[in-house]
Amino acid sequence: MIQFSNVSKFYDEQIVLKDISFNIEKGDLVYLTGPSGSGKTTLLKLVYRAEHPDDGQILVAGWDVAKLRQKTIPFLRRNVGIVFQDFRLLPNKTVFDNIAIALRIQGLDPRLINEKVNDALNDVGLKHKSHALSQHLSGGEQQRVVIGRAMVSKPTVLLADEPTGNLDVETADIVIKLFKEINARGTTVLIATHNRELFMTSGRRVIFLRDSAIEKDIIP
Amino acid sequence: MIQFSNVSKFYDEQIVLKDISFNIEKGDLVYLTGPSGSGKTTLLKLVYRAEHPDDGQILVAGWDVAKLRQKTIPFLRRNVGIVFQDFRLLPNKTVFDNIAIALRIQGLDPRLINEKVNDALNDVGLKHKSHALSQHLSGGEQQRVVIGRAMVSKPTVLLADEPTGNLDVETADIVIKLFKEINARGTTVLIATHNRELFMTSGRRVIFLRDSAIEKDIIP
Amino acid sequence: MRAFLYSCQIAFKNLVVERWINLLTILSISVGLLLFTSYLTITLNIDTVIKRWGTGFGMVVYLGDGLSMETEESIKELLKQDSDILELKYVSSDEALKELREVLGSRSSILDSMEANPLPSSFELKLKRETLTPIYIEKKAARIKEMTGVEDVQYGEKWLSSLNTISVVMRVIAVLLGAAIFIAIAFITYSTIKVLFYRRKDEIETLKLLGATRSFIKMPFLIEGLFIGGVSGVISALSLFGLYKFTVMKFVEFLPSIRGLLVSLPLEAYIAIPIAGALMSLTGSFFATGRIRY
Amino acid sequence: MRAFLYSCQIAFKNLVVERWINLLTILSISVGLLLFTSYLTITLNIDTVIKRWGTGFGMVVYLGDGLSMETEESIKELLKQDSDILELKYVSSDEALKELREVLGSRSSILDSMEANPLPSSFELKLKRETLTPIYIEKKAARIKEMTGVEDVQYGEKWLSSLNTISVVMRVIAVLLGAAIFIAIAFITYSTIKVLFYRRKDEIETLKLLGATRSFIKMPFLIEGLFIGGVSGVISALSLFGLYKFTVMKFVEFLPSIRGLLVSLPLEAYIAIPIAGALMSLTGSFFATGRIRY
Ligand SMILES: Nc1ncnc2c1ncn2[C@@H]1O[C@H](COP(=O)(O)OP(=O)(O)OP(=O)(O)O)[C@@H](O)[C@H]1O
Ligand SMILES: Nc1ncnc2c1ncn2[C@@H]1O[C@H](COP(=O)(O)OP(=O)(O)OP(=O)(O)O)[C@@H](O)[C@H]1O
Ligand SMILES: [Mg+2]
Ligand SMILES: [Mg+2]
Repeated sequence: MIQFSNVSKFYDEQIVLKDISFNIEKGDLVYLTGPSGSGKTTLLKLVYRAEHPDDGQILVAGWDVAKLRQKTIPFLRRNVGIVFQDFRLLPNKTVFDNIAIALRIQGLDPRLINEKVNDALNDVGLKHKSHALSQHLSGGEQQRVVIGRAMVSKPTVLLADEPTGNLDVETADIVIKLFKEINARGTTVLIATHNRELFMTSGRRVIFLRDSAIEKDIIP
Repeated sequence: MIQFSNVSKFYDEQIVLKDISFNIEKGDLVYLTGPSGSGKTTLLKLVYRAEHPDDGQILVAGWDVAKLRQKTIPFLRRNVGIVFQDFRLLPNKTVFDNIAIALRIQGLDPRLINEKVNDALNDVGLKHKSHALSQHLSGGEQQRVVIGRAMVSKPTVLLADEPTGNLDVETADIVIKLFKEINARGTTVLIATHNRELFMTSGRRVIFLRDSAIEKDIIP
Repeated sequence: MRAFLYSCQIAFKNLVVERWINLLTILSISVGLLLFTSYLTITLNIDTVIKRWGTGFGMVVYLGDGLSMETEESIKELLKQDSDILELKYVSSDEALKELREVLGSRSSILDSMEANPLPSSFELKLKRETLTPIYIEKKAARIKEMTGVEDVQYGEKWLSSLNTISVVMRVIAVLLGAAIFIAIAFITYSTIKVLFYRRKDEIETLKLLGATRSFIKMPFLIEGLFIGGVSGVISALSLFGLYKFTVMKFVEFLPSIRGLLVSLPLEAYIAIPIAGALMSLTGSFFATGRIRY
Repeated sequence: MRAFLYSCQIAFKNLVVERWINLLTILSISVGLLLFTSYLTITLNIDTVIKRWGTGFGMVVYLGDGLSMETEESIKELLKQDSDILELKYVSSDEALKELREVLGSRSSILDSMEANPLPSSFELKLKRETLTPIYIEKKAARIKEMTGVEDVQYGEKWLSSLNTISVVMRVIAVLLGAAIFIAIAFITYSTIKVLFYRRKDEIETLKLLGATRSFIKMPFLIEGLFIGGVSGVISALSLFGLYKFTVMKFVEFLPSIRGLLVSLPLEAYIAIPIAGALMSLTGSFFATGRIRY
């Protein structure tokens, strides 16, 4: 589902990812970890073509990402749900609208959108904040809105970048359980995180990045 | 140094902080914790007058915060270093400039600024990223810039909101050690965090918020 | 279609959210359009005045003494064939004398002492306004003078060239000023939409990352531009009309003789103002949103 | 002082960073100023032309037949005392006859048959331009006509009122158009700075939280506005001069008789353009940055 073959990425002269290869099968749930600045976010960005690889090939859900035409990129992204590390919420819009926008850009029926968004709000426990502006939310609440938005369109691939950084342990548990449910329904999930508690005892595959390369790739 | 007396805060009709009273002495290092949405950030905002209490009195470093005149607010804030939960970096400015701005607004001598900023960069381990634009940093790097900026002016009070949310364990340790050092030099430090590892074994005072009120206040 | 409706919704929400900037823009564009259309109205008025003066000027063709009726008739026929000549009036020497008497008024007694009428017969011509370039009229006069039986041709040479200069100056200014104002309006539209676009840059970045297509992103801005331009156009059309009515009122009060002389732009022009505004704004928006790259 | 230098630094960095918006603004303001100053130049020229024409019009005071030298002299004295009269020219009946002969040209033989000169002596007056309101001149003419020895007073009534109308129209338009353009420029400046301010809203929020004072936040915008306005002013002053030179060149090529007739704004006005631009922009910036609340 997500296949990297000898991918390298530079920012200016600095190398950020060096000759990365791995293959995540459809239906997998994989953790990605590594110290601050090791390239986790960059790796995720390559998956949804927010960055272009300097070398190598990336296949995502059958798309050859590096060769995608500009016009096709939106359609790749509609198949990829993303929990951004920096949230990227629309500050002046309500929680409801922030989640709904992921469906509106696809031109879905308003009633269907309403239904799906309410489900997502329930999932992340923000039903009561539905009409609050996203800029008036607490850090943890914002993070859950992002998670809701990433899930609501039932994407083929779900990427989550530090999804529990602003969450207390109980809420983090709920979120991880959500990811597992989504994964069980067939979505491929890739979670970048520093939170060792999440993956140490999970019994799932963990990819360790260090110094621009894959240090370890533990497949249980 | 930070004294809350029967402080309450509402957003619209919703109560966020209810009759909060505590007193943090000069030179203390205190943790503030509680579930997502329990009011930690709001409490910190009251300290630096980004929010105005609806009831009660707040004393910070001798200032009666709620009664401060508009013109005086900047001078309160110069005495308070803040690690914002949402970073609030200037995206188009370099790491150096982002830290230096805290001193420039005070009209310091450029050479002195240079010296102090370089010290701060060393402290947070970002010397090598000095000339990078802050929007080109990884999440963890950005968080460290914010920490550097909050410390650089050697404030009387240091407030840190979820300062390790985007950091790996090693870097988090370094940051916490930094806070302790600053604290040892006389700065009063208040850290809001979900990260139990930080405070559970620290032997420091921990204030627990829940449902808009102080649930526990453990003073060792 | 659903996407279009949603775009409209976003556009109007944005119009409300950014109401101050949008209001300022609408006002600026209105003022710009108003300036331009006022200028057109002024030009139209000056042109009308010049036309009125212009047609008042003509040529007098003096005939030789004692010409036969046939010769006079043949000259008349020749002049009639000239399509540049609008009106042709025969003034017999008797009529000319009567006119001179009138001009001299109480002093006309000097004419009584004369034996014969010394004044020649003449044709008074009115020329088509379009042909009033000095060189052209000079040539025509020379040609007419060569006709047999014609003794002299007189016309307001100096006057003609002055009026002609005014007319040319007006037209040149019209083009220069018109172009300048158009450019100014285009700039305002473009820069405002650009700025609105910039202001929502973060939002647009996010939408792009969520899989929004180009048209989804651009559409609200285009609708917004269309709306801003259209509203500005309506405002300036209404203001222009109000200003025209007000000016006419004030002028008539001040100089009653001007009543009925000030002309307004035709109705078509008033209808064209909002359409032109909307199209200009739309074009501005189109370029301002630019090429969206993923 | 250090804060001011730092503000300048920020202002110029921002000018470079936001170069497109700033360029657009500078261009818009330049065009606006250029429009206004072009209009002033045009008005000045039209006014000059009207003045030239206006002084060409005068009054003819016809004297009665057979007046004594003393009476004529006393009339002359009376007219000379009138400060509205610029020039006074005595035309004797003989001179008048000579002029009539010239006018009649080859047909002047009719005059030969007359026994006595039927034409009266007259004074040709030139009036001060400022007094050329139709009503005023009408009154003056009536007053002069009542003087003993004066038989009739003639003056270009119709012409006078036309010219007068043009002049009044020009002035009214000047005020209306001038005000409109000023408002438009003020809007552009204000809205651009407002927008620049909005665009850095997040940054400003952050600065406020870090303890920046109001003046620290506002200063760069004021400097930026001052700079934008000044540069716009310089650009439009230069363009105006270029445009003037170009127009004069083109016109002279087209109508050589116009050489030396087109006037330019005085040097002071050229110097005033950038200053006015800078001040307007500064005012715009000042209001755009508004009252900063913590
Ligand atoms: N747009 C960019 N331009 C230049 N350098 C960049 C850019 N984005 C990231 N980098 C650099 O690339 C390196 C990897 O960044 P990345 O964001 O992938 O790290 P990360 O593993 O996500 O770290 P964190 O855990 O702190 O979020 C960092 O050193 C960062 O400074
Ligand atoms: N500006 C605001 N307007 C309205 N409600 C707000 C505003 N800011 C915060 N809130 C609400 O107040 C409550 C407390 O928010 P606060 O940010 O203080 O929580 P927190 O303890 O910092 O949570 P987290 O750990 O998730 O950051 C939340 O329910 C939040 O939605
Ligand atoms: Mg990252
Ligand atoms: Mg918080």
